[in-house]
Amino acid sequence: MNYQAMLAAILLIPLLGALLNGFLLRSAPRVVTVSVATLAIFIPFIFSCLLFFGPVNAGEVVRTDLFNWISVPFQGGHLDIPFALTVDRLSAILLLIITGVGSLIHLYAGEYMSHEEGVYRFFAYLNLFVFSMLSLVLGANMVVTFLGWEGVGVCSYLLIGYWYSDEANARAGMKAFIANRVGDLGFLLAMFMSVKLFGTVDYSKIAAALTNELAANNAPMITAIGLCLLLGVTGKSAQLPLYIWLPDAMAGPTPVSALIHAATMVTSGIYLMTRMSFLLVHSHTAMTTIAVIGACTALFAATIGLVQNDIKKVLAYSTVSQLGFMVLGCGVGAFQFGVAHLMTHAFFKALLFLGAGSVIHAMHHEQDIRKMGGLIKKMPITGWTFVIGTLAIIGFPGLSGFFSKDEILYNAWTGPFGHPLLWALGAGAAACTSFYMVRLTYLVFFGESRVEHAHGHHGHGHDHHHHHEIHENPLAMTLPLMILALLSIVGGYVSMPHAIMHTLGVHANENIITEWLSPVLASAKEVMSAGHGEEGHGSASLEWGLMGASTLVMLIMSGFALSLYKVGPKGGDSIANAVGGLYRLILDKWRIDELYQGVIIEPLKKVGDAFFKFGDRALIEGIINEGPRGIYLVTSVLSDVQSGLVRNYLKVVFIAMVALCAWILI
Amino acid sequence: MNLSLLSFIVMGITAVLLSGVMITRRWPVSAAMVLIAIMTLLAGMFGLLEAHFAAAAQIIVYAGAIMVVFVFVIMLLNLPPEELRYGGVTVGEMILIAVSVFVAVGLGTKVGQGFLTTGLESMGVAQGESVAGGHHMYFPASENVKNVAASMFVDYLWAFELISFLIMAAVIGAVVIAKKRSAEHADAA
Amino acid sequence: MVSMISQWILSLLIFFPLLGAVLIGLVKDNQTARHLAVAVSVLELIFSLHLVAHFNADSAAMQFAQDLAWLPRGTGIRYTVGVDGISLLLVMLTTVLCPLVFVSSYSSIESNVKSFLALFLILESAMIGALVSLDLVLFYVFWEAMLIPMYFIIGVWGGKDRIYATTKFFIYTVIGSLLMLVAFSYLYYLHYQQNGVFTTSIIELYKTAAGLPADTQLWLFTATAVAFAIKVPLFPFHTWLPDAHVQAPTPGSVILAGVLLKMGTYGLMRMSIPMFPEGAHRAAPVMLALSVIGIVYGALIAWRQTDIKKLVAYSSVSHLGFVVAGLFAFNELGYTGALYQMVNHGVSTGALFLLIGVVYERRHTREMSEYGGLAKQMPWYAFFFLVATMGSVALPGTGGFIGEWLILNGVFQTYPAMATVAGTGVILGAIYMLWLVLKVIWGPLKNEENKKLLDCSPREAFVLATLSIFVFLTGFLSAPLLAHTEPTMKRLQESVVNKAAYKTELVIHGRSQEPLKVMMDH
Amino acid sequence: MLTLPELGLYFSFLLFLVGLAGVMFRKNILFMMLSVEILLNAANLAFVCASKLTGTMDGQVVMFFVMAVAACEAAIGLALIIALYRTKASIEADDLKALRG
Repeated sequence: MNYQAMLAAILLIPLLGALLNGFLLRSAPRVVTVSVATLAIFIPFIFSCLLFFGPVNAGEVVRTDLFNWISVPFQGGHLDIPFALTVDRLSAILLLIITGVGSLIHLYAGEYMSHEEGVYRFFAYLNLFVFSMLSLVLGANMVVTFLGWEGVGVCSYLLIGYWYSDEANARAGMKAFIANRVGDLGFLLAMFMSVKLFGTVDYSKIAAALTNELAANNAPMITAIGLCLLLGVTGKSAQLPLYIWLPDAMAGPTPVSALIHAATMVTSGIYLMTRMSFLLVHSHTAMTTIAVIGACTALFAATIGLVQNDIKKVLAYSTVSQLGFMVLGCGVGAFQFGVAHLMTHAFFKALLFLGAGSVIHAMHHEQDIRKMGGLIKKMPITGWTFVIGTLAIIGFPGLSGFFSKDEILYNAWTGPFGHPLLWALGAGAAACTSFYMVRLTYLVFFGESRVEHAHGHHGHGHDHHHHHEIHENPLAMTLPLMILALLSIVGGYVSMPHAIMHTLGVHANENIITEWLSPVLASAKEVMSAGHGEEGHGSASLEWGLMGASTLVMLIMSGFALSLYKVGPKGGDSIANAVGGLYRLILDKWRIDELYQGVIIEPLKKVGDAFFKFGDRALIEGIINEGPRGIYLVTSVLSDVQSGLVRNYLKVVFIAMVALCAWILI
Repeated sequence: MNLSLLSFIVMGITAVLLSGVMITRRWPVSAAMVLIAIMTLLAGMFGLLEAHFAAAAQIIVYAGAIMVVFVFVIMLLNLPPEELRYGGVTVGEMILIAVSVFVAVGLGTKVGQGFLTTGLESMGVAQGESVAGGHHMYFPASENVKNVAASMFVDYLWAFELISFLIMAAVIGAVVIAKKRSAEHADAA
Repeated sequence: MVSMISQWILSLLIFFPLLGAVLIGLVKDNQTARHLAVAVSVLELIFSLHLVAHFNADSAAMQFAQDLAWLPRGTGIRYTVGVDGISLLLVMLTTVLCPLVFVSSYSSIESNVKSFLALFLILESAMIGALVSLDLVLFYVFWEAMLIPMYFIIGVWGGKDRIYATTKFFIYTVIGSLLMLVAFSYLYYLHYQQNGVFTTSIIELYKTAAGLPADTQLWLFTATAVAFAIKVPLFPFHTWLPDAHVQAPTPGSVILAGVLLKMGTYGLMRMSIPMFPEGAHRAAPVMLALSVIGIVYGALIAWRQTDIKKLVAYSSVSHLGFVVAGLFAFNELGYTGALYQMVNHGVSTGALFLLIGVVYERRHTREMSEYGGLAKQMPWYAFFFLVATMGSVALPGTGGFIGEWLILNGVFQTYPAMATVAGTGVILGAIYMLWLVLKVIWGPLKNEENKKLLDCSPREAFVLATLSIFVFLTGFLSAPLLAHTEPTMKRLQESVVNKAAYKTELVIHGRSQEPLKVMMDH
Repeated sequence: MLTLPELGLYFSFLLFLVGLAGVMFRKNILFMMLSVEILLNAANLAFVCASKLTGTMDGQVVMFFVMAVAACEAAIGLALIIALYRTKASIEADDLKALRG
């Protein structure tokens, strides 16, 4: 089997799985559905590994054109958009994450959804999602990427609204789709601009066409493309101002949150920016905007995460915040560390979500952390893997988050588009992260158990056969947790900071991820180094200093959280009371949703109503109806002439005839 | 003034006068008889105009077929004789009549001055030329039927076929309209 | 043999449904009549496949042409028909939709079944006639002939306010047609003045019209464009559409949205733009502005509707705004996108109206609030609804995406700001369509009456599945489909850009030639 | 010099006037129809004269068509008269006012 066919198979097998589950296996037993779905992701995972360690590792770019998709004459030539797939070192990383983490989550979901009926729908959507995500990262041109881009949006819509009988879930799905659509418009406009500027949407062709001269002559256009791409990224990767959909998206089943809203779909923005890095770096404005948006999102979302009480909401805001880190990384020019963080985040956030799902599953869909506590005794595997995930995300030295996050923070200060202020925002976000993650973990797994009490009130007698005994979940759910925990520990070593490398005596110029992505980022590097004479104004001492600072901040904030919440969920109340108004504002998520509702949605609805009432009904219909009324007045006079007697009609004919003859005579 | 012109004028005047007679009859049957006479006269005029086919058709179809149907219906209905006027002639009607007589006389004078011929020439239509453009040929009178056929079955073939449909529809329609409704009768009974 | 068929195929396509209508008149039993109508329309579809099979995709000429004498020679009015890249797809759309509509009418039409079927077949015949005729008078005859069956379909089988709706529909369209007739007559006269002969051949008049002074062109363009804009309907001529759609029976709505509205955009593409390129250039900013306003305006109003059918009707206003915008982008991307979007809109909106019909037959209401949570009770219905919705919101992978992408891309190349505003229509489109889905498909199944609804019958499922397949087929097979239109689009672009006459010729069973001047001289 | 067709046209005008008077002033539908026949004959005469004037056959062909239409008109009209007489027992034109605006 050659690599081209393998590439096509990677994309098509999940689609096949979706079709099988969606149409043919609707009434198949649950185990068949789950196996088909999991295999449909696992087989591509094997192929991805083969590709990864085969041609991609050797530095080749595998490309296959499946069929000619769009072909239109354009400006004397032809605009050809084949349905082409390509895998290079960047997409290979994402391939592994999507199929690898995807397989684990499918396995997990099979168990998680065991109490549901008609799970074929769930797994069909899930496979379809993987298909879309794969076409997003494998697309050789922007349109194929866009197919995946919107495809993941629609799958996410369907999966968030999976339990559609509750209208709130369906609404959350709709919100996600529409926020994504706003971003998609940015992507669309970026495509149109690249057609205008380069006459193509193929990444490699754009890269070839984009010379420094062209970029210099069309600077506004390049900036516009960059900003439009950023709009797309804010939609899909839940950045300010479009992040609002992601917390609501937690309405979906938890494996969905793990796969879509942590590991894969939301990171596609980072993928896209890295893919287009060669273009973005030509615009200082665009890069700075990206960095600022990323840093602000990271801090902003982290503040909301501080006070949330829903286990999934905390993780959701944490995701938004972490995505902010990645965008910040890209914005300052450290695309490779954005990708590295993407990868480590995929591991530990998937782990955290799956752990949360495990808790929720065991607690029969209870999500309030105030009603948990002390669970580690009952669910040791879930508990300890969750702790590993927490340590990874807060950047505990040695775990994956430490390396990737610190590289981003370091570059935020020293990178080609970096600035100490950006570092400060990022460090603030990291501090908040430490606080809320430790709070979350402590309240859920340690301290007094608040479980029985809460459920005692709920049991109204009819619940008696339900055993509320909380116990560890089966292997199908814990195995993915363990694998992901392992990855969360070791995953970060690909982006080991220079300073540590030197200390450890590793003899390499660059860390693994920089080395690996260097072909993809070569042209961007070139532009950035040309723009900034001295390559990186950082030094080993600064690196050590920043690393030390963030570790210190992490330790302080974690300790602070532990000391506060030692006494249970009410531990934070004293501070909350002290800043009452601010606390409520943050608890209400800064009331951004209400702001959008009041400033955009409601006025638009009013405009729609006004158009209908005054535009259509009053104005246009008015003119249309009143005009004929005038005619009616005239005709009502004339209609008296219509006596209904044939004789009288004939008189008119006669008069006309005589008049005609008279006219001829004269 | 040659014989054909003389007879044409006589026939024309007779026809006009007879038509005046026709519209003033009280008995429908006599009116129909007068109309047959008018049609015969017209056929003669067609003949003088060298439209032999038209003349023949006028006699056969009009005077023969159509008028027979009229007479049948008149006899079927067996109407009583009718009062001629339904009321006084209004002032407007009198003015109309006066003006029309005036116009008719004026037109007659103009025709006498060769008005029509010059009018046609000024419109660019000369002898032997179709208004619609195309032919430039002379039609000998002796081949009138052939010429009519050539025109009718080549240029006007579609129209001819459509007309045949129209007649068929009319026949069926007439039957349907005039048929006694059996259902009505059943109800009545 | 093949060339013989090719010569007569268009006439066959035009008159075969008429024959079917006559046959329906002879049948006694309603059920037999329904079967017969389906058979006729399926045969028609099979005949039309000949067009696809033998269409020369490398040529922009009018293929399968036929040029016969009709009215007397001197008038210049002839029976000229032909198909090129523009009309081919639309003819296929018509022949594909009609059988589906007939199948769906088994349950939606209960009274006067035979008259309905006969009228519908006449309508099909007129639609195909209008799409293939290459003579102004012939076109006008078919154009008006489309109106009459639709008038009765809405007026007889429609809802409560059907008479109002159908009268409005009729008056709007007729006013437009009269303007068009005036413009055509003037053009006819101008041609006579310049060349000394009368002709109504569209191909000949392309040459005359393109040479007219700019002012004259602008006037003539405006007159014809208003006629077509009413049919489209372009803002602000759209108010007849919601009424007509709401009152029309399901098959009527389907064909109204699916094909009849496309006649307007087809007319712009066939007549207004290539005939008066200079005028079109002058009017382009206005037309674009109107279409962009229509996109946003229609979308916002659609969002606020509570009547499902009205919502979809206003969505048509929005979607057809895209089509018109694409036409006036004046590049191949725009034309191709517009043409493709006509087809896609026909498929996806047709499917939506069928879907509305399915629940309307069961519940006899179109109020959104009466529904909700249907996915629980009718899973297949929900599936088809989602597919149609996705087609309508132009999700990549559906044909709508290709169309809208090409249109917006085309408009962007010439008018970036307009394209950006039009692009918000994509967002608004998602809002109102998902709102509809949220209110009808998702949510709790609260209404007691909905708890005993039956899922799609096999017959309904067949129709909807066919359309769903088309939604995706057009999304992926666009290259081979668009290849048929490519030479025509290029030719159109040449004519518009150079403001020169649109050049095309008739291909009569295999050989290319000028329109026959003299055929039956003895 | 007067030619036959010109004179014929004049006669046709006069015939038409008289026929029109018949239709206008008679209230019996039967008489009206007979007068309409005169009108049609006047038109026929005009057509034949025009054919002679222009030297083409078009006029005569059209005259033939008019004749065919007249036949149709007579058939349908007389059928209507019979149906009317059956329902209203009258063929007075003034009894038929449904067209009144």
